[in-house]
Amino acid sequence: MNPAKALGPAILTFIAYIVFSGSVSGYDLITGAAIAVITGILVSDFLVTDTRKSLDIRRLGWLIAYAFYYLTIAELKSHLSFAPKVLSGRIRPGVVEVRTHLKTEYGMVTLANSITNTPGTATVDIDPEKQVLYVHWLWVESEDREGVREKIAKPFETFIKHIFEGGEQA
Amino acid sequence: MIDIEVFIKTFIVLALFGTAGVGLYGVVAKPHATKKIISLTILGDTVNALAILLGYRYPGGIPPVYTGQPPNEFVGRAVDPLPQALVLTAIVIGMAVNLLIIYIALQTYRLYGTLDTRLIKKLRG
Amino acid sequence: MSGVRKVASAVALLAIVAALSLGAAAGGMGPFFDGIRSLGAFYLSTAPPQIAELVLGPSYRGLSSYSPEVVTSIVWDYRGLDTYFETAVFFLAIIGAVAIYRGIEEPVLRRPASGLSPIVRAVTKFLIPINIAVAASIALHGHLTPGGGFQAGAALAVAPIIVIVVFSRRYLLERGVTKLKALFFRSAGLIGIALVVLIPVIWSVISGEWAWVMQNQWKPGAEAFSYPAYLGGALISGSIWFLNLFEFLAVSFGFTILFLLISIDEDTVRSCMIRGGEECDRY
Amino acid sequence: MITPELALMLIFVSIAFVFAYLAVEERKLIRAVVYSAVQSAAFAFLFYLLGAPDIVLVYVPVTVGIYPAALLFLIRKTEEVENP
Repeated sequence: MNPAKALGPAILTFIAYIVFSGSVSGYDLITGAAIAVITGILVSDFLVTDTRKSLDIRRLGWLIAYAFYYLTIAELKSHLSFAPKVLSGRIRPGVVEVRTHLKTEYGMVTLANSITNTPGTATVDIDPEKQVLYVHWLWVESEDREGVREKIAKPFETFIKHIFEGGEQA
Repeated sequence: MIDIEVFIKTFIVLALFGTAGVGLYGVVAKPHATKKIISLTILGDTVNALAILLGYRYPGGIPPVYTGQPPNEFVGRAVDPLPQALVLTAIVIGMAVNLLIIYIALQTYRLYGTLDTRLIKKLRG
Repeated sequence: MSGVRKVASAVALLAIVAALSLGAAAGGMGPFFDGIRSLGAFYLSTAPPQIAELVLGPSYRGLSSYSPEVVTSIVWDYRGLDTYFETAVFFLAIIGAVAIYRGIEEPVLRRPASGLSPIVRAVTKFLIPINIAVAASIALHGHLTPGGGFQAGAALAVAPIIVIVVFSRRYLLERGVTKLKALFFRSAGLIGIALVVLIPVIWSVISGEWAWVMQNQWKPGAEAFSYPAYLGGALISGSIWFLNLFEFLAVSFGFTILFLLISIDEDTVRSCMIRGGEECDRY
Repeated sequence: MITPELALMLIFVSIAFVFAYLAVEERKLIRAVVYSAVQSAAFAFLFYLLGAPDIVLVYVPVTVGIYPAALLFLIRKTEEVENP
């Protein structure tokens, strides 16, 4: 049992416990810490794959930056470009194959969810071995591989690469 | 002239009795064991709802959890906690018993190859 | 019958109910909506320590369960023996289900793990610790806010179901959640409940003082024994805190056992039932 | 004088009644389970309106989570359609 490995899940559990309890008395902190330790040890084996990475504080910074970028710039841009198309009813739908450079499962899932959550695109399926996402696109702008990746995945990939995969090769 | 408030209250009570009746009808009249189990859960839920309704205070009932208001206001407004306490255990125990019934139905299917009670009756007269 | 016709007939039945209510609305409501009974009012005015000390004075401490959550007070203190034996019914129901599956156990390494898509899996991985945290919070705050051992146990019992559906049964077994361990924790919870209930009696036998089964705070005539109402300044409501915790264990692991068993592949069960194969005979 | 609580209770009780009837009459058992879960959800809202958050906390996981899961396991292992 590796105590450092359990730290990440334990912090997640502790935050969930305090938020759900809705109070921060000494009793909450003590019981929350106890529950967090137990849960962290129980779930660390299937939640954490790389201990060194799970304790890297820079990833948190990238995560916050990504959340800020995603919730403001990416969402706004996507809304602005798709609102007229939806309102006018002029769509050109299709399913495209997006090749990504991400390797980890968490990275690919985050990318898939990010793509789904912006208007106009929805991830239909993901193939972790081939590093391919199948995305339903409301307005297919380009057909070639690089163009598709440029339009759909590129803005998120840089951030996710830093969050989940160290970011060196990005 | 009929009071609309009394009408709605009566409707709520009678609709709950009606739901219990539907559940009872399913348990008695439907031949399939799975359907009987589904009906049984509906019947149990509805009887629990009626028990909770017995403790409700209208208007303005609040949950029986003391949160620091003046004692007179709390005792004067909180709903009756006793039916809730009884229903609370009834739900969990009922679920354990219903899961046992599900297991027995599964075993019945393994032994008889069907869950239709009419066919089971024919198989072992 | 088609779906539209079914909805139509349901609405027609509802209209009959409405017509009946229209007729009955001229009369009274019977016992419904008319407020609280005197026993309920007694529970409301004695269970919270703040009110009990104000209304009854400190000499009536035995009437209070020292918990602002009146429902949990009734479940574990005022009508504690009810709940104690209802837990026995719960125990017997699960034993019955386990007995049906006696001698049947799927060999762990039978087929590769299958499940839903990677997206669902990765999200589920994060939901499991949150589920545990929420359930534990419900259990450990059961004497303060709505909640308690039963609620928390039911909330946590959802976690193994989700894991079985999203990943597979084998995934759960490989992570160490086996029937034997679940049985152990459920038994630990039940023994804990029995101990908390019986400790006043054991103490009474040893010391020669009076005490009652399920005695939470001291009772008139049995003043010597009392579970602590406050621990380090935090209200823990005597035995209620312990009973909530142990019931949480018993209920959650009890249902974990049931779902571990019901998700066994049916072919395995049949082969075990017919041939009584050796690979099935693990217990 | 009708309060919003009373009106909401009326709505949820009606939903529960209709879906209970549908669940009992439906011949495809998986659909019956889903209808039963909808009826349970309506009851959960009713319990909340009746001032019983304790019951809601135990009722929602039990009847929307555990019952349907167990019944779906049962249906998948046995028969999916009720005999006529």
